[in-house]
Amino acid sequence: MNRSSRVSRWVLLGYCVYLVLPLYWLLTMALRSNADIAGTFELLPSNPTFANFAEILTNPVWYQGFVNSLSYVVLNTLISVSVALPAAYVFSRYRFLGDRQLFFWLLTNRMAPPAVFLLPFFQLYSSIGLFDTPLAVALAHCLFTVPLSVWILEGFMSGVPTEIDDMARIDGHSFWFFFTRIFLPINRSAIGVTVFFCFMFSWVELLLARTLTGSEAKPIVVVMTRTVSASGMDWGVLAAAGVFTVLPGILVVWFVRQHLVKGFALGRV
Amino acid sequence: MGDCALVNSIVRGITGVFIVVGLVACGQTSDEASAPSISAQAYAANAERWVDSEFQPSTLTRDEQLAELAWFNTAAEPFRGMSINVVSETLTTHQYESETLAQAFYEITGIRVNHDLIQEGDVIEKLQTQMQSGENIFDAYVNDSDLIGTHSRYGYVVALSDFMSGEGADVTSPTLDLDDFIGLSFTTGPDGKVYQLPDQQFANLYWFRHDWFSDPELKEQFAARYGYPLGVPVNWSAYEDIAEFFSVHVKEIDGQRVYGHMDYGKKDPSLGWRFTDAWLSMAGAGDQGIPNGLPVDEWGIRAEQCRPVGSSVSRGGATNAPAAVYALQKYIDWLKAYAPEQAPGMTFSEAGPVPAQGQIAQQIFWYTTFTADMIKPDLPVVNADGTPKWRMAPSPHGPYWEEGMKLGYQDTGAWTLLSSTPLDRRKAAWLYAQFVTSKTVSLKKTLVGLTPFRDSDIRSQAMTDMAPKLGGLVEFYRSPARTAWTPTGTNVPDYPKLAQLWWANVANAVSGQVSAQAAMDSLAQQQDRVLERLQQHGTLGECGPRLNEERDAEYWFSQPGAPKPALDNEKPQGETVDYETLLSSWTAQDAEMAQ
Amino acid sequence: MARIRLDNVGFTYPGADAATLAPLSMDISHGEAFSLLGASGAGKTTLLNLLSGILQPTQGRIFLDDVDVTGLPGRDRNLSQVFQFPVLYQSMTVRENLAFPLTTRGSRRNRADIEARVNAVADELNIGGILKRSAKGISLFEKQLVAIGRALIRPDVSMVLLDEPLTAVEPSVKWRLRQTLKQAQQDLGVTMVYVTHDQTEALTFAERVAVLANGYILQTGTPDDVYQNPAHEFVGHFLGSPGMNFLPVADLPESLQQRVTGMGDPERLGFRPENAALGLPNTFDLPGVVHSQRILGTQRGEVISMYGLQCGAHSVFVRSSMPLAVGDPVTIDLKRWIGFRDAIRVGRRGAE
Amino acid sequence: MNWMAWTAPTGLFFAVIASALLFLILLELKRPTAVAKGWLPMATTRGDRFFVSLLGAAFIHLFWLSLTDWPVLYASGLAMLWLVAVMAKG
Amino acid sequence: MAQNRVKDNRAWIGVLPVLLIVAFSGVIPLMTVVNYSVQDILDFNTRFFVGLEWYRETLDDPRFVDAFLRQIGFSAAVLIVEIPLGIIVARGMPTDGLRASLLLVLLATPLLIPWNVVGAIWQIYARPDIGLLGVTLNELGIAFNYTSEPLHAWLTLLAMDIWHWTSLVALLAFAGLTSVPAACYQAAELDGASKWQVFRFVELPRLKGVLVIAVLLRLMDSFMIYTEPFVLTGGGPGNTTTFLSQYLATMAVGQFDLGPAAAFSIIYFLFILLFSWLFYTSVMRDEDRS
Amino acid sequence: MLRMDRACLDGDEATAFDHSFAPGEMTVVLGGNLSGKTNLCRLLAGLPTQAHGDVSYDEQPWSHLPPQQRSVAAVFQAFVNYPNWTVAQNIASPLVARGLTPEVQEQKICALAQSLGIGDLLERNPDELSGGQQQRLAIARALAQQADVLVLDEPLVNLDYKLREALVVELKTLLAETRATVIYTSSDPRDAFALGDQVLLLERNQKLQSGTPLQVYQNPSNLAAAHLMSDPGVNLLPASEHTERGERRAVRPEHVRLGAETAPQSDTELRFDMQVHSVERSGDETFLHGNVCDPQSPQAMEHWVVRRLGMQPVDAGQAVALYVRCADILTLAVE
Repeated sequence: MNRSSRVSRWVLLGYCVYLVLPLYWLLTMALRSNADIAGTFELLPSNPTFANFAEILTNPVWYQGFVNSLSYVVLNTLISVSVALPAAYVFSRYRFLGDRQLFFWLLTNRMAPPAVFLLPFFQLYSSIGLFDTPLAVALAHCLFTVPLSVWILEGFMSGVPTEIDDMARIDGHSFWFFFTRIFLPINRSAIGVTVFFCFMFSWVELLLARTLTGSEAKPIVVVMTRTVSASGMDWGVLAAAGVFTVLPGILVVWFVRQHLVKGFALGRV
Repeated sequence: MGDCALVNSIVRGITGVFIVVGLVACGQTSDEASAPSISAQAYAANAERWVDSEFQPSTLTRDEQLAELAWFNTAAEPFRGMSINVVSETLTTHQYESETLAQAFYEITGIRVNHDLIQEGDVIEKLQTQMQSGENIFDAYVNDSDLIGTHSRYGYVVALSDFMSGEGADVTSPTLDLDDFIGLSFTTGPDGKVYQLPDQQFANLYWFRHDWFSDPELKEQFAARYGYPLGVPVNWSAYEDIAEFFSVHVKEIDGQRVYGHMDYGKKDPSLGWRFTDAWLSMAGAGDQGIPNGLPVDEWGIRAEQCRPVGSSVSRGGATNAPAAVYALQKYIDWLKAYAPEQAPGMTFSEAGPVPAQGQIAQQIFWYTTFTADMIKPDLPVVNADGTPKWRMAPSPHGPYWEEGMKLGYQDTGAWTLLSSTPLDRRKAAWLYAQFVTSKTVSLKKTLVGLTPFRDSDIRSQAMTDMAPKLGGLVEFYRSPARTAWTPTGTNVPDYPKLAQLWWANVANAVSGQVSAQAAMDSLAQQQDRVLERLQQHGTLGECGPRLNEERDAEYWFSQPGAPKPALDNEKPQGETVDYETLLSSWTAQDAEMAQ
Repeated sequence: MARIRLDNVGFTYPGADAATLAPLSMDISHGEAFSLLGASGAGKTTLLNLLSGILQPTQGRIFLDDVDVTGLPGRDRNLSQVFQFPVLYQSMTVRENLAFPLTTRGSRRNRADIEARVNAVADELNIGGILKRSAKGISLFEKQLVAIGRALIRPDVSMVLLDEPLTAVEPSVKWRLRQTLKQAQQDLGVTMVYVTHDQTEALTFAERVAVLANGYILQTGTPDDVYQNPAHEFVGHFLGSPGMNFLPVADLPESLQQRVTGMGDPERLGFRPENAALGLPNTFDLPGVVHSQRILGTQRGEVISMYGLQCGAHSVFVRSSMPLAVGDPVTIDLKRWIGFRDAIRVGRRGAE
Repeated sequence: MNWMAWTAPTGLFFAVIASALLFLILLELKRPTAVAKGWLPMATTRGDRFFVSLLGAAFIHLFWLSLTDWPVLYASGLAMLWLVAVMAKG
Repeated sequence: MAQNRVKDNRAWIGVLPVLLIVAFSGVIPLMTVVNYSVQDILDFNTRFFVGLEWYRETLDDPRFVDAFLRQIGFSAAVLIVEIPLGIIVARGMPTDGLRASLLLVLLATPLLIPWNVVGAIWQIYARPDIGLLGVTLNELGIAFNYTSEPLHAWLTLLAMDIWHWTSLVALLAFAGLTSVPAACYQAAELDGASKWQVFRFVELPRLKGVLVIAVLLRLMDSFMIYTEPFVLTGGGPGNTTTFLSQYLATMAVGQFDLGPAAAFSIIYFLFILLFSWLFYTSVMRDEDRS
Repeated sequence: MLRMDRACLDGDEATAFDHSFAPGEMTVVLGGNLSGKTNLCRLLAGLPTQAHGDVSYDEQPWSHLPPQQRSVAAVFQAFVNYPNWTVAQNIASPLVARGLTPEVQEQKICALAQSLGIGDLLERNPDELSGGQQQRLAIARALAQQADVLVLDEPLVNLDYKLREALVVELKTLLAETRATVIYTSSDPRDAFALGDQVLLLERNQKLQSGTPLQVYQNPSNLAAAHLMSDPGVNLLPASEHTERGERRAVRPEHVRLGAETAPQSDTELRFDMQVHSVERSGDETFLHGNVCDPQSPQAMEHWVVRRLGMQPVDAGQAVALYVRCADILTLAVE
């Protein structure tokens, strides 16, 4: 395929450089002391220090933040994918009362400006006793991840011929067997893509996560805010934490990359 | 059948998830598991161990300390095994509490405390959320006493005076010694009740490079140019001259660019603090009367009895009075003319450490929270022997300022208990609050965090020993002058709603989009609108706002006190005072007081 | 319009052991309708891609009108292509689709010329009525017609490549499209190379047919020639429905063997189902037993069938109007046959 | 549910919307809608028209509030007219 | 949605979990916000009905109108830059191999950084005294200072948003491009189409579906942008980068002035809904016609 | 016996018809595009479709049974296999559903795979197979079910013609071994002859005719039926040759003789003149396409196709004389 013209390859190269430079800056910041960061301009850190990383690795609060974040991200991903799968399936296979309206309505939920919804969210989850639990954050993030998951999965599933469903029925398989053993494995790339998107959203979101947690379930993004204090800004630790927060994401992408490429190739996303 | 290949990936995924969930679970339970039950004897032993290993020095004797801890142990008995959550902003002092004192408290009383540290804004947000919703989020908060006007009016906060003699009498330490807390007046409402328990305290002061100020060559140059000696500026004219002197005329010292002024101006909530803390009162916008000026306070809000009646000049307030406009204008002018190019883009947190880099000659509005970070060895502002090259001194005042007015900001982070917190948790939290402020630990805590809050600690030998390294901190706290440094007062009926108005309006003026006058007019108007809404609903009781009728500005200008009419000359002759003279006058006053 | 000459052109995928296309030479003349016939995987798409410039040959040269175009990309070879599934510009109308190749390449013709050409081609293909429609809103059949129209639109196109263009079309209209295509080829006189796996399409469309198998061209010739005189057993088998029957000479009756030996000493005899006659059992002809019957239709009131016959270990098909039932013994009289040795034709016999 | 801060007018508002939805669902089950083209620029179903009329009504109110100082009730009347126009002929 | 779907209302069972979960986390808060918007709320026991007063106040507030116009300007700029750039980047992407995987990871990285860190990175990165970008620009002779120059602040914000989000568009466009059959490119090449024509007539029509979603997502998200500009510029200098969300957040979580904030966000929500719906229907209408 | 009562393939009562499929035989359902073939298959299999009607098997009503509970197997036009399962697993699918032991499964898989020529591909995935192999796999899976009814919906239409030819022969043999009632849909009349014990003609969701292929071929009930059973379609005699209202006379392409072959027999034959505009030769056959004029009104032309054996020496542009035996002329109702 000759779609990548020379121009776009140069643009891609330029864009990659554009992407990498701030990331590089993040990394150098993580390797320098605060006085160094705020005081001088250096292309390469002249006095590299691992103190910032050490601070994060030794302080249990950071570790706990990671664990908390991971737990609600995983929960959110599980919930999103598991409720989106049947919904996407019926959207792709059936026409039913209000289906189109429902589909658009689902998407509109992404439009809610979070700031004002924070207090209702807080009230809602405290009234059912979920405040300060990973589940609360996971459920709240569902508002954003579920519609997207449904949309992505629906795109893929529409591409899977309905004859497969028919065939399975004729072969005598129960719906459950068909769905879990035949249909889902066919769509595993789609699930990979969906997982990526759920992970991406839930991992980086700050406002809801902050509002719905106290001290028990405090996520990493909220722990980060402690770097801003009345005695200055702890750039180095913030950057080191930033570096650490990127890592799980990169791991996820690396592991689902085959699915991503394949999934992107097949589906709507 | 071997359809494993495909199902495998899913199975593997799910297993992965369980591992993660398992890890999470372990992470959480391991905390519980590592908490062995502690017997009564063990508590006593623990107390001894902590006293010997950690809580030294102290203003108490070892026996007194142990007795105090024994009381905590007994009082905590009903709450043993409980786990409570408290929160405060990120500050060295609180870090010490969170990492060391909370552990000690647990080992001594059996109450587990999760002392959370978050950004200050987030503390307020959580506090607000709890107040608004009535849902318990944290069992106790450490927040600034600026909210005293809000706390005393809205009724969400437990009045400690009532609590200590009522519900909480059994958990109130007999050795608390309330009068020893230097910030107690800040946390006392207009009704005379104490609402919060001070936990750490800091002020904003004038900061300067003592080494440069005592450099004969520079002194000579300055005197030649301005006609008076280089020293600690007493008024803004002198500050302005010195700023100009360093930024424009000296420019370089030892080959390095230097500046005569440092400040910050990024549009950020912290820009509001810059103003609501003391700036207007330093310029002289309010009235005389410590702590905050009555009837008009440092925000320009006028109160009659305890009722706020307006902030616009037309209602008798001073938020947009000439003095306030002057204050804002000076802030902007200096920021642009004398501060480093980056300063207007910085927040409080970013700007704070800048003087430590050694390019700043003086800073009018410097928070003592940065002390700890400015005495680290190897800094350009620290001598080889570990003494600082800088000193702190009282801030200069503006032309509208009169004797007896607030001269700067001093605030105390104080323990706040909310009435929506269940009583037993509240009691346990109260125990913790008393523990971290108890005389047993307070001196040690003060030495770690340099935010003294007990008079007994300030006057201790340990502090005297420490004084040379702290650039005047100890001297300041020991001087009677410190009473001129106060937090936001009780005239402000709803701190959160009103404080947010400041930074947005100030930022508009900083960017040059509107004039200083227009910005303050708009601010005053918005403040009055908030007051008006509070008045409409009439829920704040006796001390709720009741706006004055609007009148011609001249009427108010002709009344005594604030708002004051514009001065013809806003730049009087500069005045300075020699630092050493200042110090000795403090010491003398202190000695006088002591007698 | 051009003459296409392939000079010893071959192609091997990088890293592959065997050549996808064995070196071959080929000559297609001006305005000729040429067909490449072969099963899937025979190499015909590779050959097509070599012609269209998507692939470059690993050896040999390609000439268009004696100009060496071997290294040139497709856009510079002045050719057009019709794909298996209709490829249209979805966002354009039918008219815009047709006019598109005339507006590219900077060779801006004036609008009246374009209009005239579009109308002419549309008339030729009978799609004048849908010119204003969106390319998305027409039937598959019409889409393929438009795709063909776009391939024919440039008057100066050197050749048109057709890659199984009838695949997507419903069987009942296939012949109509084929007709239209052939008509257009004759009227416009363009060189067309038609790639297909369907012998009917290849034979009915082309003036000459090249049969490909496993990367080799087995035979090139007129439809009549390749059908009647296959040069290779595969050609005989692949063409015709059912294909040629083959019997080892050794298994034939004595009398037949003797007749055969003079003709290049073949190993196997091939004959087509219509080139044999069935008769009652006798001693001269090849004996067989009916094992299947498939009715083909009637002729003059008689039912014509394709009979499957068992001749010893081999099965052959013969067309006949003789009424027979499964299990009936018959003899087969070969009217016309071809002898093969090592699968290559060595001789033939029968009515010309 | 105190935290949801219900008021009688908003309660009524949501009740009306909920019953309208319920009514539409029942109607849909009884007499399925067909895609039809009215004066709106696109073909719509009954559900689409309901959405358009609600969104339109909201914007009628917004513009009324921002452009005039007259009572909102007039805007509500206008919105009703719009609703009828869209539902019937949209 | 696929065309050959079977009509069966029992399919509702399948969407029920999604419906419940979204209704639970979406509808209940939305209703609450509507309730807030007609009241002055001091706390949950001290509320006063004020009718549509907050709506009127918000709509009459020049700060709202200004922020709204700025917001539209920013969202438009974001779309104008990111959509084409994303497409070009996607066109340059290799389709397989290690290089593709690495590129994918690199592209995804900015999407995986917490938003406050994104702001913090750029805050330092663009500083004219200690940041790579700022220093470089100043070395090039451009007096760059994003904290005092409104235009610079704007451009920095835009550059940050492009850095943060173009990958999303690129990934979506990449997905769309991989679905273009090779034959379409081949046909266009043989027709002599220029690179631009190939893009315009072959790729773009097939990218439409994913681009609709890319535009919708970017529109919605850029309309809601809060954390990053808050950290980077705080909305300054002055009000030049104060967008709706910042303004809203100040009201809602700073002042806890829930009534006006709720009215504000309902208006805001209605506008996004309107834009999205207009866009969605106008594009999907074309789809239906075919 | 498999029966359909009041079957409406498009959901419209007006088109309802009854049909009984001959037990144990193969019925080829012949119809063009959109004639309702696929709906018929889905109705029989119990799959969601707009078609409705009562289906019963051996007097046992099937209508309310889901596909899982009907003894029916199916092969579709598209190669439908489970892409995530290997060939062996695919074939095993119906056996797994029936809960057979692995050993039994193994045995059956091997047997079926061998007989369909995919025995050495068992460990491959379907996407590694060629089209023909994929469809063989689909057929193997259908056969594995050993159902009473086997529905084949245009199973060979997407295959190369030589493969198709081979599979038709194989299918015939394979299906002869089962005792299943087989329904095979197609649009090609040659399939009817090659495979069908019975044929059922469908047009626009309606039943046109049924019977053995030869019966239907020889006695088409109307014009549409004749068209369906002829490839290419029948040639209509010019309008002046009409017999009655609502009826047309027609002749099959293979029943038209060229003048050159033998002399005309004017008493039993009719003569037509055709302007040939194209000639197609497929080796054993020649197709002449052209227009036949109505001698009464020269404007009214009919397009004819003549199908003759062998290579005919006719060129495009030529005018030829055609002869049709009166006995070969079909008189057909137009409706």
